[in-house]
Amino acid sequence: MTISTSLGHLFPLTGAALVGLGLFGFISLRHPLRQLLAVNVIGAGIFLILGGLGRGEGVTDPYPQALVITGIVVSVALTAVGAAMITRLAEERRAAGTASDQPKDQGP
Amino acid sequence: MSPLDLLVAAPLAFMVASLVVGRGGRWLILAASPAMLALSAWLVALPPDAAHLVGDWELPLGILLRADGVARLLVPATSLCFVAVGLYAWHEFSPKSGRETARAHTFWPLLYLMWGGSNAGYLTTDLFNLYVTIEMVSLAAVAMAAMGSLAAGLQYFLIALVGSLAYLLGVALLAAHYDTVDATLLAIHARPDLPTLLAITVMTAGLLVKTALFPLHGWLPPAHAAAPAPASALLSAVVVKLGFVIILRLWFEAFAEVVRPAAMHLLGGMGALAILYGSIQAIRQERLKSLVAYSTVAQLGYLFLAFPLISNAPNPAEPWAAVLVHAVAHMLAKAAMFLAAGLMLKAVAGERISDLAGLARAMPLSVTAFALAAISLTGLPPSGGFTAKFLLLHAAIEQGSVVYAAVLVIGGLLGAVYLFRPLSVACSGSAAPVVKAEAPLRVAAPLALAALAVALGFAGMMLIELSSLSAPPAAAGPLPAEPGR
Amino acid sequence: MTWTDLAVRLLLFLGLFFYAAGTIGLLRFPDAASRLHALTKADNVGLGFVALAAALQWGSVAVAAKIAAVWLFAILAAGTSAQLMARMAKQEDRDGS
Amino acid sequence: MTSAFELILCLMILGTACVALFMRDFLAAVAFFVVFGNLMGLAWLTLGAVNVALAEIAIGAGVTGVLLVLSRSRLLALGEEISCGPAKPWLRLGAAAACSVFTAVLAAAVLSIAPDDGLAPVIDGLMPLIGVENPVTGVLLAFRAYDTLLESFVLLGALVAIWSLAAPAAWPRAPAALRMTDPAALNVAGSFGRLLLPVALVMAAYLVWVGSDDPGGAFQGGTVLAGGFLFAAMGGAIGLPRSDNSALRWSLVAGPLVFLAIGLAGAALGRFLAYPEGTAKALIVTIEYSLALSIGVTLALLVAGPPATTETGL
Repeated sequence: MTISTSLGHLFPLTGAALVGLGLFGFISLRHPLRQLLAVNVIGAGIFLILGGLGRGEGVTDPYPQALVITGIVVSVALTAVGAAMITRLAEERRAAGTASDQPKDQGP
Repeated sequence: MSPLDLLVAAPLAFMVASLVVGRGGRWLILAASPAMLALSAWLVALPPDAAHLVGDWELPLGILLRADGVARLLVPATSLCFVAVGLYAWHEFSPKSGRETARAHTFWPLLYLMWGGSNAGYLTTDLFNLYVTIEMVSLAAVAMAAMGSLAAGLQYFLIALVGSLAYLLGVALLAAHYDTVDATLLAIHARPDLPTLLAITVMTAGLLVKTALFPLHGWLPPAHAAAPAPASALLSAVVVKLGFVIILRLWFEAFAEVVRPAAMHLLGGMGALAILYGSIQAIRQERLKSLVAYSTVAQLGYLFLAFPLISNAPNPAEPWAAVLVHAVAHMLAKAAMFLAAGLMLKAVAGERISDLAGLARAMPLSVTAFALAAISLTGLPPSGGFTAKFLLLHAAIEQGSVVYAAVLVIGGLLGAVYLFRPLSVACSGSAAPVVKAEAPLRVAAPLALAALAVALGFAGMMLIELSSLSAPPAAAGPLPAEPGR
Repeated sequence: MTWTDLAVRLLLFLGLFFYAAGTIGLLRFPDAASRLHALTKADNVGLGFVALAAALQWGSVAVAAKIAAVWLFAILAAGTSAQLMARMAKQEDRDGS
Repeated sequence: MTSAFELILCLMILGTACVALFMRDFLAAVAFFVVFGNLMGLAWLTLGAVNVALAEIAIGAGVTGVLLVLSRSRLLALGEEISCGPAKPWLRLGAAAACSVFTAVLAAAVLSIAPDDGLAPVIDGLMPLIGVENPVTGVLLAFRAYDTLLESFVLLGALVAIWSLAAPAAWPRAPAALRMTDPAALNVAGSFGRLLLPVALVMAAYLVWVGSDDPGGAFQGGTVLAGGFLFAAMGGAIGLPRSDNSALRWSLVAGPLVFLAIGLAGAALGRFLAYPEGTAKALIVTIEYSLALSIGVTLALLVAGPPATTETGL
C-alpha cells in the first residue's frame, strides 16, 4: 500500500476508529445520557466512513452526502427522544423515591 | 395510483390528520380500517410481477417498490392486526371523563406512524430506505413500550438504537462498495469479500437485536409485558416481524450467493435455543403478560429455525411458505392473545395467572379468544400455526435433520404446557367472579383475530401460492421453485 | 507572490497570534472573569483578522459583506455568552462562599 | 501540506471524541462533543461536502449539544449525578478487547474499498431534468425523495413520542420553560434573542433559497430557524406553545403534509413523487420551504422536551 492510497482512506479509517471508540464507550459507560453521547459518536463515525469512501477526484459523490444528511436528521430525532426519556425517568424515580424511598423497578 | 404507494401514504396521511384533528383523533380509525383493508386486498390482487420505481428514477439511484410474496402475505396480516388493535384501543385511548391524556392523544399518530413504517418496510427493496422505515417503526414502538414502563422503554430504546446503527454501518459499507443499496441489484453484484461479509454480519446482528432472537432477547419480555395491551399486541405481533423480514431479504435475496450454509445453521441453532429457552421461561412465569411475552421469544425462534431448512431443501418453496405462514399466524394469534389477556386482567384487576380462576364463566368470549390463539400458537390442527409447523417438520424430516425435528416437536409440547396453564386456571373453580361487561367491540377484536389465525389453516394452499411469488430458487437445481402442492 | 498574498498571510498570522494569546490566557489566568476576558476579547480580534484575510483573498464585495456579517454575529454571540457565563460564575461564587 | 492538515484534523477528531466520551465532568464532556462536531464539520468541508458540513455543525454539534446540556441541567436539578461510572474492570477489559478487534476488522474492510464518486456521473446526467443545480438537493428531493418524505415523518414522530412521555397532569401544557431564571441574565439573553430571531428567519429563508443551486436546503435552514426559536425562548422573547395549540399543529405538519400531497398528486398524474416536466424546481422549492418551517418548529420543540407541570426555567 502506498502513502497516497492510505491517505485516501484517512477519513474513512478515522470513521472506523470512531465507531470502535463509541462502541467501547456505549458498553463501558453506565449512565444512559453518556451512552446517548456514545451513540452519536458511533453515528458520526459511520457517516464519515460513508462520506469518506465517496470521495472522488475533487468532489465527493452527492449520493452518500444525501444519505448522510438523512442519517444526521434521524439521529438527532432519536437523541431527542432518548434525552426526554432519560429526564422523565429521573423525574419518575424522584417522585417514587419521595413516596417510598425505593428505586422503581417494573421488570417481571 | 398504486397500492404500493398508497399503503404507505394513507397511514401517514392519517397520522397528519390525527395530529390536526386533536381530541377526535381516535375516530379516524373508523375511516382508516376499511381503507387500509381495501388497499391490502388490492395489493394481493396485483399482477404477480407488480413493481415500480418511486418517481420513475432509475436504479441504482432510485428506490424500487415491489409486491412480492412476503409483502402480499405480511401487509394484509399487519393491516388486520392494526385494525383490530385500533378498534380495541378506541375505548382505552380516549379522553377520560372529559380530560384528555398525553397517552390517549399520542397513541393514534404513533399507531399510524408504525403502520406506514411497517408497510413501507415490506414493500421497498432499498436497504437505506429500510433503515428509515426501521426507525419509523422503532420510534413508535419505543414510545408505546414506554407507556407501560419508562425503565423498560429506555432499555428497549438504547438497544434498538445500537441495533439500527449496526444496520446503518452495514448499509454504509455496501453503499460505498457497490454504489447501490438496492437488494435486487446487490443480488447480481454481491461478492463474498471482506466488506460484504462484514456488512452482512453487522446488519444481521443489529436486526437480530431488534427482533429479539435468543440470546439477544433480554429487552423484550419486560417491555412487552409492561406496555398497555394494545401496545403489547403491536410490539409482539408487528414490530419484531419487520427485522425478521429484512433478514430474510438479505439472506435469501440480496446475498443468497454469498451466505454460507454454516451461517444458516448458526441462525437455525439460535432459533432452536430460542424455542427451548423461551418456552421454559414461559412455563416459569407467574404473570400472564410475561408468559405471553416469553411465548413471543419462543415463537420467534421458529422463524429462524427455518433458515437452514430453506437453504438445504431440495424444494425450498415448502419451508419458505412455512416460515411466512408462521409469521402471519403468529402475528394474528399473538395480537389476539395480548388483547384477550388485557381484557381478562383488567376484569380481575390483577396480573397473575392465579387471578384468572373461574374467568371462563364470567367472560367466555375472551377466554375463547385466548384459547383459539393458543391453538394456533401451539400448532394444533386446523390452525395456521399447524400448517406452518407441519411444513417445517416435514422439511426437517425430509432432510434428515433430527435435531431440528426434535426441537420442533418438543417446542410444540412445551407450548401446549405453558398455554394450557392459564386456560385451565380460567376454567377451574365453581364460582364465577363478577366482572364488568366490556364494550362489544373490545371483545370482538381479539376473537376475530384469533378465529382468523385458526382459519388460516383452511387457506393454506392460497397462502403457499402467494408465498411462492418470492420463494428462493431451489438449492439443488436451477429450476425455479414450484409451490409445494 | 503578489502584494495581496503577502497581506493575506500577514493578516492570518496576526489573527493566529491573537487566537494563541486568547488560548494561553484561558489556560493561565486564575479565575473565570479574567479567563473570559482573555477568550472573548483576544479571539474576537483574532477572528477579525482572519475574516479580513478571507475577504481580501476572495476579492469580492458581496463575499466581504457576508464575512463582515459573520464577524458581527460572532462578536455579538461571544459578548452575550461571556456575559451569561460571567453571571453564572458569580452566582456559583456566591453560592459557594 | 493538505495531507498533513487532514492528518492533524483526524487526530483531533479522535482526541476530542475520546475526551467527550470519558471525561468525568459531563458539562466539559459535552463541550468537547460540540468541538468534536465542529471538527467533523471541518472534515466534511475538506471532503468538499459543504451541505453535510452545514448539517453536521448545525444539527450534529449544535442541536445535539444543546440537548445534552439541557438534559444535564434537568437531571442535576432532580439530584441525579451523571456519573462516568466505569463498569466492572473485567467488563471494561473485555469490551476494550472486543472493540479493538472489531475496529481492526472494520478498518480492514474500509481499506479494501476504493474511494470513488461512482454515482456522481449518473446524478450529473439527471440534474438537467429537475432544473436545480445542487446535486445533493437533487438526490434528497427528487431521486430519493421517498427517503426524505419518510424522514420528515420520523422527525414528526419523534416529537409525538416525546409528547407521549408527558406526565398525566401536564398534558396539554407547554414544555418546561427555557427562559433563564436570573433576571439580569434573562435581560442579556433576551436582547440577543430578540435580535437573533428575525435574523434567523431571514437566514433560514436564504439558506433554503440558495439550497436549490448552492449548498443549503430545508434541513440546514430549518435548523437555523430552530436555533433562533430556542435562543428567543431562553431570553424570554417568545414563550413555548401548548401542545394543543392549533397553529402549532399546522406548522408541525405543514412540511410532511405538503410533501405527501405533492407526492400523491404525482401519483394521480402518473407516478408517486414524480414531478411533471417543467414543474420540478417550483415543486421542490415549495416542499423545501414548508419542510424548513416544520423542521424548525419540530427541532425547537424536540429540544424543549415533553409538556411539563412546572414553570421553572434554567
